[in-house]
Amino acid sequence: MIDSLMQVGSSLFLLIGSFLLLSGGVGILRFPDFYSRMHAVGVTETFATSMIIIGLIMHNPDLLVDVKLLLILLMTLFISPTAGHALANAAMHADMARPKNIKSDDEVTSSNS
Amino acid sequence: MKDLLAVVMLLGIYSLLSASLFVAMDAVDVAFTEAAVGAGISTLLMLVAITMTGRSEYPERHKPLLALAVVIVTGSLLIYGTLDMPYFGSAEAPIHQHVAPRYINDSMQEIGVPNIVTSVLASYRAFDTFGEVVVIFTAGIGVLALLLVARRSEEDEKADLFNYSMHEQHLILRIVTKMLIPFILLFAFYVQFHGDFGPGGGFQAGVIFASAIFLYVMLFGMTTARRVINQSFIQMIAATGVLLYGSVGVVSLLSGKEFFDYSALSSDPVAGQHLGILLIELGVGLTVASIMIIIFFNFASRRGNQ
Amino acid sequence: MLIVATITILVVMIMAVTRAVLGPTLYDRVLAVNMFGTKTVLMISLLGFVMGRPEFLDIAIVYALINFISVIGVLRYSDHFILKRSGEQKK
Amino acid sequence: MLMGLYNYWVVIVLMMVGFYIVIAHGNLVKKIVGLSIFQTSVFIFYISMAMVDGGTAPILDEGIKQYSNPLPHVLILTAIVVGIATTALGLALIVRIKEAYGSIEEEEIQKKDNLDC
Amino acid sequence: MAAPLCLFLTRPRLVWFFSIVASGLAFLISCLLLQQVMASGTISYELGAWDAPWGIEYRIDQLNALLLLIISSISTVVLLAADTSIRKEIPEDRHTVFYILYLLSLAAMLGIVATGDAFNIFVFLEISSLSAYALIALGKDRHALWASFQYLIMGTIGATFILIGIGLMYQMTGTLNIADLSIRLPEVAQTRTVFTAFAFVIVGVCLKLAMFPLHLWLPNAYAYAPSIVTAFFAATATKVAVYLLIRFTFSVFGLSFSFTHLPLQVVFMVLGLVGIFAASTAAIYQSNIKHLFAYSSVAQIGYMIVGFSLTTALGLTATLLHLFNHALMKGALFLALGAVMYRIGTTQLRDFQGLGRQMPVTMAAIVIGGLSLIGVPLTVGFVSKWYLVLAVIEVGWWPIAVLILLGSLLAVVYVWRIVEVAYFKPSLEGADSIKEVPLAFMIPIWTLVLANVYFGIDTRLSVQVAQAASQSLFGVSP
Repeated sequence: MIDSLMQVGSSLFLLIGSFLLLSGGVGILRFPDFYSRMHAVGVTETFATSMIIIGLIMHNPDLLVDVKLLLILLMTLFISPTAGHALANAAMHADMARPKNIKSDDEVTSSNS
Repeated sequence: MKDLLAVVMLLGIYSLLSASLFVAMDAVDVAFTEAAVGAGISTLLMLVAITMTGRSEYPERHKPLLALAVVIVTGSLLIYGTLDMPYFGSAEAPIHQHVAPRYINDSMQEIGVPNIVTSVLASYRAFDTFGEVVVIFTAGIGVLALLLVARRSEEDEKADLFNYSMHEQHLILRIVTKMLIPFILLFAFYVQFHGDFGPGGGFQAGVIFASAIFLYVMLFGMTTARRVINQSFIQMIAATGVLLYGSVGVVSLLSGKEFFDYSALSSDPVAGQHLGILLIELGVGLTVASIMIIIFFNFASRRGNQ
Repeated sequence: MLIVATITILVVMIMAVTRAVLGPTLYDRVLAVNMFGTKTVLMISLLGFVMGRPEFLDIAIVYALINFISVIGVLRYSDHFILKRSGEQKK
Repeated sequence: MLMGLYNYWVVIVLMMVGFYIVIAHGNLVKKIVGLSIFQTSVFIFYISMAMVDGGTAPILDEGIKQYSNPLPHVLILTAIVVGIATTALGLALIVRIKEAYGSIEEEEIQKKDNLDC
Repeated sequence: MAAPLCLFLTRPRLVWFFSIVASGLAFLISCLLLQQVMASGTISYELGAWDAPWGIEYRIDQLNALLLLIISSISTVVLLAADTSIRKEIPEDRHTVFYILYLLSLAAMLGIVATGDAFNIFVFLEISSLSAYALIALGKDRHALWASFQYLIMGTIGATFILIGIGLMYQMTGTLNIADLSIRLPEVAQTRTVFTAFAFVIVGVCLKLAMFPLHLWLPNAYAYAPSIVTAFFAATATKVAVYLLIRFTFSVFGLSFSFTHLPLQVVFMVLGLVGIFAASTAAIYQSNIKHLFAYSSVAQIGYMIVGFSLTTALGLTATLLHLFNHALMKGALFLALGAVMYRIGTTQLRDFQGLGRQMPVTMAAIVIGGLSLIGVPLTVGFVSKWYLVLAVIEVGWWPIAVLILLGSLLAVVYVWRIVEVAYFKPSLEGADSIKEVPLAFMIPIWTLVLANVYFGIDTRLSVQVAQAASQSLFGVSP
């Protein structure tokens, strides 16, 4: 009973995770400028990862594997927001250094050379 | 694409992808290494190099037609060559028949280590691995020969100032990193000593260890890092690693066995193998970690001095 | 279900690569690379389960770490460009 | 037959892309990038040789009969190390070249080189 | 054997001494090995005590022993002069690094030659090339960097090609051991995969070998490297590549496969001859003497290829002899150039004016080396060319023998240019201060020069070994 419940739960979590991932993917592809893309990814990523990993934990009875999965979860929770913060911070500073919007790389290279 | 920075990032993706491919094709150890080396170390090195050389590129190519011709000839020769190859994944292919079965069937009795890759790497083909350690040692020395600069304290101070302003900006980063680094180091040790049972081993551990140091250098600056790790000390460690590896061989040589015959290390051959593999992995780990650090330090301080 | 999740991740990875190739700014690329990295972590964990040998999660951990380090690296060394350029502008 | 060999062909295409970059591009960093793509593709080639249908990773465990071939894995571990060593040395050379010539474009360097002689 | 050599730590002046001891030891060991192999046939040493196809073995027959002897002897002699020359050409803080790299490269070359495992060859090849890139880049001016980078690109492509070839062979046979490969390959020799493997290995080796159309990296790399490095590499590195070529075509793939399935014989013959002429002609037009001799190296490789392409025992003997002799000549020549470099700081031809009077002993060494390149009787060059011509005539290809002699005429032209400038032009102003080089240079140079003459007169030893080696190769693969 518990087993099948766990299976169903795991499937549910995985499904939610997949959906979130997909929406994040659509976000990064379709949103118009950098900050909104950042927003799409940042919001979905952490949540989707947690969902999928929880799903996997429910899927698996082995303790060592569970611990490792938890570790991964913990690290994602630490790392993703930090990386996101660093990225946004850097982008903002770059913005301030040049009053206009962020230039595209092609312009950067042409102004550089 | 004219922006080299973008090129390097895409290269990073390429190597992550190929590492996933390795996992899909059951080569976990290789995936481990490729992820740490290809996506981590080499991307970082390229980044540092690009900051020193500039990131733009001329779009023109010279002799594209000739190059294309050479490439097409080589490629079609290769495809021609594949026509007689055994099919992908077929178990009857000669490579699965001749040498490999011995490793798969007997290595448990002969060496007693579940990870076959480790036992082949460190015992059956120990000399190859020795060569590998020497390769990385050579590269380290070579980079040292090319990039060694005398330290100038004035420059260092300037760099300090620069770093200080960086720190102010990246408070959150610094704190998280500080929390992460001990964990990474611990994980490196886990990989080092768990290599007998799961994927991992000296090389991967060395790279992970080194990457923790890189992280520290990137966020806290060269000068701070130099206070923790001194270059000549690291060089000593690198040499010690190679020496450790070699001396394992020499010990077995002196006790009347062949070079790298670990059964000389203990009365019980299997226990000897175990000990030998442990020592050798340690040697590999030491060398790789310290050489990676040397390479990175030299690149980074060269950059600081420019 | 595992398979469905794996396929989704693959699709999202393709999207991320597209963004990384398209650009247009450096930060978009870093964002895409970062996202690609986390998706790889998930994919490796999932693949372990699909293939029935989930002991190999160490690799996923390494991926997560490496991913973080390389993002920091890109930012750290792209800062260099920006600072240099603003310095030139002041002159 | 086509289905049995497709993976090798994909790998060969990748290799040739890398090879083309090495020969055709004038930028030194890009040459190194091409070299590393070339080498990585060769690694994939080796690993795909080692693959056995229905096999799993070569870490012994009870109840598993079919393992993939461990030897190519070992070889590629070594080759990856060789690759990173070459990359590091090449980049170090590039940095020095940039300092000495002020450029990392093949043609410019060649031009300056000929001037000196 | 070679392995423990590269284990050493850091300390400037001591390192030099230590390097000589290590290299000398290797020399002694290889002498003993040669003797033993000549007496008792192939020696095999299994590393880690695993049987051959599973573990890695060192396998030494006459051919390897000869090569080991060449490499270790040249290295020892060259090292004697290293200390003096290095102090002039390389900054103080890089000395230790230099010796470490030098020893690594020596160990790697010995390793390539001694090992009996195809993948092991690749690993050692990479060690030797990596240290070579770094050593070349230590050269004085910025050309060295560029030359080294070009070498790096070409060398890595070559090594990767070899890797692909080894992979394909492994795919078809399931083994990496050379002896094992040669047993198992004939079964699958008809497949297209093996053909491709062969092509890739050969092209890869030829890139390393600097055979004619793929030689572009060599002249620059040799010309701008520190003199000691040039002397060492010119005398050994290409020899190792020739060894690989011989090893792969004769031992691994077998004679019948290598030369009956493919028009390889003709291809090599033509490339070798074109190489001789193109490179010799290029040498004539060089204004830098290091460049000149580097091109002449490419030409000499052409001779070796011609001998090799005859696929007769005599032809192979000639190639091996030339291998040995060319190592002696080029070692002596580049070392002498190093001495000139030490005194006048350049090797441009115009700066050689009147040098025959200022540095008579060194210039005499260069002249003898040059005569040897041409192939004048009583020098080693004569012996190997004699055998080469004999081999060609044995097959009955008269025109080629004539062409080889014509190639020697070109050598006369470029050697004469040096002699003319050095002896018959007035000295440059202010040249009086130029003195002879120190004894540390003199001894190694003249050791090599005397060896040149000695082996030119008393040919028993070298010919005997070369014959034994080539016969054993043909015996292995009938």
